[in-house]
Amino acid sequence: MSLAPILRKIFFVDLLKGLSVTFQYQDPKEIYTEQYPLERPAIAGRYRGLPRLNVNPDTRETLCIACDLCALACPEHLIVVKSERNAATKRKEVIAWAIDVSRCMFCGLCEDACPTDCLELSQDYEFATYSRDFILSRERLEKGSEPTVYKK
Amino acid sequence: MPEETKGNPTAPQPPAEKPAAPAAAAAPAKPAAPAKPAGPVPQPWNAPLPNSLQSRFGSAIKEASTYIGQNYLVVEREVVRDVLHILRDEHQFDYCVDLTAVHYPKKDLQFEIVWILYSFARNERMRVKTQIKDGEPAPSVVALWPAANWMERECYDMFGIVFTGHPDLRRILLPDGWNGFPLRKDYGILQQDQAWVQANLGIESGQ
Amino acid sequence: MTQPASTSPNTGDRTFLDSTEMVLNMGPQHPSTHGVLRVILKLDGEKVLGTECVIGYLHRGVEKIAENRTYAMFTPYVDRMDYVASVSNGLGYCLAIEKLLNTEAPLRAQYIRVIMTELNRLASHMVWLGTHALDIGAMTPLFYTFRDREEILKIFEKYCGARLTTHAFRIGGCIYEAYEGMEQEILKYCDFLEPKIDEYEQLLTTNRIWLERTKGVGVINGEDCIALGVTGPVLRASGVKWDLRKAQPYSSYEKFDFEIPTGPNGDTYDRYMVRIAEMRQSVRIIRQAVAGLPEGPIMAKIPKVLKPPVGEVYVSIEAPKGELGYFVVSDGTTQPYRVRVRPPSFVNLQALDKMVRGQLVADVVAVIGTLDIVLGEVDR
Amino acid sequence: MLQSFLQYLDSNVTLTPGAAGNYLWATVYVVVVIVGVSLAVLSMNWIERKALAHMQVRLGPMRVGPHGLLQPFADAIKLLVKEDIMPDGADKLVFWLAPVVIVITAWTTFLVVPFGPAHAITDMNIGVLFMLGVSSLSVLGIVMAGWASNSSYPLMGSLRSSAQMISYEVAMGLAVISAILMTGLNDTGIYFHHAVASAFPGVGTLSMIGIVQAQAEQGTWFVFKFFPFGLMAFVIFAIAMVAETNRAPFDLPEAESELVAGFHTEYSGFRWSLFMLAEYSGMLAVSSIAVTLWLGGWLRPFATWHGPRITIPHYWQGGALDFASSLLPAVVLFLLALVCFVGVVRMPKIPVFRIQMLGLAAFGGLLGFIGLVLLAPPVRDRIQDIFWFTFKLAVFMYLYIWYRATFPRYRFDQLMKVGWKVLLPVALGVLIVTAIVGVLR
Repeated sequence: MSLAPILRKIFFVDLLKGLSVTFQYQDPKEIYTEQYPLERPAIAGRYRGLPRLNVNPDTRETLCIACDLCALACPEHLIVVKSERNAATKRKEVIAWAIDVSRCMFCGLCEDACPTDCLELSQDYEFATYSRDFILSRERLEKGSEPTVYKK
Repeated sequence: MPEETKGNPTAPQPPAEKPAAPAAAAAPAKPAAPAKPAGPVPQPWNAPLPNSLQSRFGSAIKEASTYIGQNYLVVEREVVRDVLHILRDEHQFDYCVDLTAVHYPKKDLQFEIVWILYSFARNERMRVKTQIKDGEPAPSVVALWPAANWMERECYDMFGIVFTGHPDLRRILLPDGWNGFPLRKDYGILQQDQAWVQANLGIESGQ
Repeated sequence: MTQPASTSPNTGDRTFLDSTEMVLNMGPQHPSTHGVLRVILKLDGEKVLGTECVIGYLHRGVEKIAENRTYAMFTPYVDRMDYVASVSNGLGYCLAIEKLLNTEAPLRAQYIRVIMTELNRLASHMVWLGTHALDIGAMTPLFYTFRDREEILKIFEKYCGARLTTHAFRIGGCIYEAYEGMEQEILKYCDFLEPKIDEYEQLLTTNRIWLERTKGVGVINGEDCIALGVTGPVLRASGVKWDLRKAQPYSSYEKFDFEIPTGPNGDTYDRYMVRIAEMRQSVRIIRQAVAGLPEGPIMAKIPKVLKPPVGEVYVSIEAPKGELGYFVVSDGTTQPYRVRVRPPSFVNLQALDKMVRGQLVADVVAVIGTLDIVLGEVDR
Repeated sequence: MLQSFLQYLDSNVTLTPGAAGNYLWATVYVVVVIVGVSLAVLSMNWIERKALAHMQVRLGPMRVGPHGLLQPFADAIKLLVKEDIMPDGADKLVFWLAPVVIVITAWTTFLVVPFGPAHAITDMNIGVLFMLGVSSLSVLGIVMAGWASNSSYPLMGSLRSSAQMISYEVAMGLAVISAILMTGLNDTGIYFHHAVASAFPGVGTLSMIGIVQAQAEQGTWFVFKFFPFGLMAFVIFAIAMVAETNRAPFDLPEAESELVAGFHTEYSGFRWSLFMLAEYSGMLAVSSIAVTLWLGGWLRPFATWHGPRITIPHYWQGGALDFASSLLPAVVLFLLALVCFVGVVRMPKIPVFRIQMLGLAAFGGLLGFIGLVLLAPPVRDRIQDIFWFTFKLAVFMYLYIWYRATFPRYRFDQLMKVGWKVLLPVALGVLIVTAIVGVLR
């Protein structure tokens, strides 16, 4: 009974067990790496990426009702909403909407707070830029995400 | 601030009206309902443990209550170390879960120090609180629970409360030369940053 | 504070070579201090005579931030303390505020919370195993565990939209309903994971080098653990069968059948075995929770603007690293008056000195790994 | 020169061991060996990263060249142009000298490595001693590096290293002695080319070439001789040599999780690359000792099946097996070329990859061309021994990578324990038993 462990030790059974694991993993099928710009990960539908302001697809009018709830919900106070009462329709209309994404932590609280379907955190995760203008305006956010296209 | 609402420092022996919840485990499993504006109020904690302490220390035990199934004692500063000692040795509260403080700048006794204790044998959790003035020292419990060492250091670091008897009371999270005690209510969240920015970068504010 | 001998200015030609003792400044930039921990070691040759931890390099003032945010706004911040187990942090905070509001999440939300938290426990233990093995010199388990953790992160991403700092739960329940096919995916993952855990064990458990490096290293007994406030797997490996999920169940943990693994000796090997066993138990809990996932609402009826009544509560949960507690004081306004976090890593790290005194430099690394600290949580 | 070169290619029988006796050939050999070792280190760099990556379910270098083939060159260029940092408190001279010492020692050992009966720079009659002695000098370089850096981590790394290398050298030396005993123990070992040895039949040899020839004469590799004692000595050597070269699981001097980078923590750029070069050269050197002493050096497996005359493999006389094995080098290269071409075909058809695809195809073509050259009968005849020697070395290199991927690292006291309490007694025992068995035979 006590011989077996000694024999196992002499014949390096414990080490060989480990060696066999690493050896078997050399099969190229096991490779888990994604070659990022060429292979892209599948982004989940609920992914919280760069914010986007949705527009009515038919009329291209913004869905934002300038309620300011997103600005109130933001823990970092990154969102600024400027609104103006339209004299004709007597409705509040958004005139400027900006977010400082450099400090955004993508918690999704603004998205939760939005009473319409306007503000949404999109699937865009590639927003590294060469400039520091991280304060995104309404125009940029309404255009939505622009997936980076690598040429050549 | 339950003490403010109660505001009865003498704390007479509360009559046993309602059997207290045995432990924190007995959380009220009520159906979800919107919290009433008044909210639950602390009930007197009537159990052998506080009763024995109260009979022993008398009015030094200012309060023994239960709030949402969680028990706590409010104790005078002078006896708190003895109370903690007795809790550890006679009532098996062998695990000092946490030690922290709360700052109430408007009160006379500005700081409320909270020891959260747990007993493995009784599977019970309780809090011991004491209130001290600004600048008053608090007794250190490192000799009772070595776990309190860093917690007291952190408490000193954040509130400036001095624990007498602590072996090595230094700042722990902040650098040694830090100005002020950040978790005091009169310490603005931006002031350190602004002072630094004004001195080093020559701009008004870093925000 | 002890200064590294080589940096003290006025010692002239006296260097550390002149004495038998030497001061080694390990960190804050060191491969195996798991972040920015700085440990000042006093050495005699390679033997450790004493340690001093210098922490705070990652201090962000989370508790101060909490006083300046509303209850709901503070939820994403707790994810950033123990960023390896952000779901657990979120769960603890949400439970604390729910307690303060004297309400409870619906049953379905509780089950979803259990599933997510246990998945997160698996992920956290995987990060621990990989980095711990890497500290001891075995490079490969890191890649296997990170590969398997990736699947968990994908489930997180599908469930709540983020991988690491998840912000998965909200006060009063969950805001995200289980996505389509989540149950099957999680069950499939459980089936996938169990052989993988065997594989990690095949690489390490019987390996003679691993045994030598971990057995009898960093021994701490149960009494010392309790005195030092050490909780979690470290406490259990010292033979104290205590798990908050059993001792004071929260979030329906009392409905699940699982065991608390313990170890006899309280050394690094036992802690390794306890965590491996805990991974298996987590899989077991996940299976039960997915099988018994009830229908119903996922959000309790709580007001839009949270104004808990005046009072204070302490609620703690069993995070992967130990007891994670939140002490919340409410003054009846929308912002917490005081939030105190009882971080398991911070308290556990205190035991480092006791565990490494008299051992070798290499053991310091092993013990830091086995304590499973996350500096984001130590420093907050 | 041309004439002597042709003569060299032409001759089958006139070759004597250590043919590089004259200065011209010695110089050519030195250049060839240094270039060869450097190339081997470069390719080892790539192979290690790739093999390690694949064991760890990663890809490894993929971007510089097809499948990262040019990565070692990119790294070399990067290291050459990197800023050369010398710590302020360092002992400048020693700091400068340490990598030089370590590289010189690592390369000097290749003086006596016999890649074939005629393919050695020189045939010293104390070849093994020379190799062991010179390779153990590298500890000097490490200690110098650690001391000169004037920093805690390098100091500890170098102290660890010196203790480790010295204690493992004992076990290593004992294992080597038991192999050397075997060269003299068998009466059949008559070494016609050694004047001294031929005068005293049954006397062993320390010459690297002589040891391989002894194995040829005795018709067995020493690893199988006196089974299991030859094997045990080999295993002891194989363990000790990993410790000797500071590789995992004995990589304490540079244990990155404890000592950051050990003795070369303060080095950067070109100096650091010299340490790496020396480490890999050292691995090759000690592996070649192991190959020479136990695995029959340049001899191919089952060479003894066709009679005793195998000192110079001769494909005409050996029959089908010999002929087939003489084709092996070319076949291996063809296979590698095939792998390249398969890679070319399987590469995603994206314009980004066009250059990489062409590069890989060209590399495959190059390999195929070398294979074709190796098919030519004179080359085929010459290259065989080198091929087998290199092949065995490659196995060892793979083992190094494999260990590194699998094992945790020993602690310092445990390392010493393994060295002194396990390896040394076993090596002593094996030595004694080998001597007894050898005399009794």
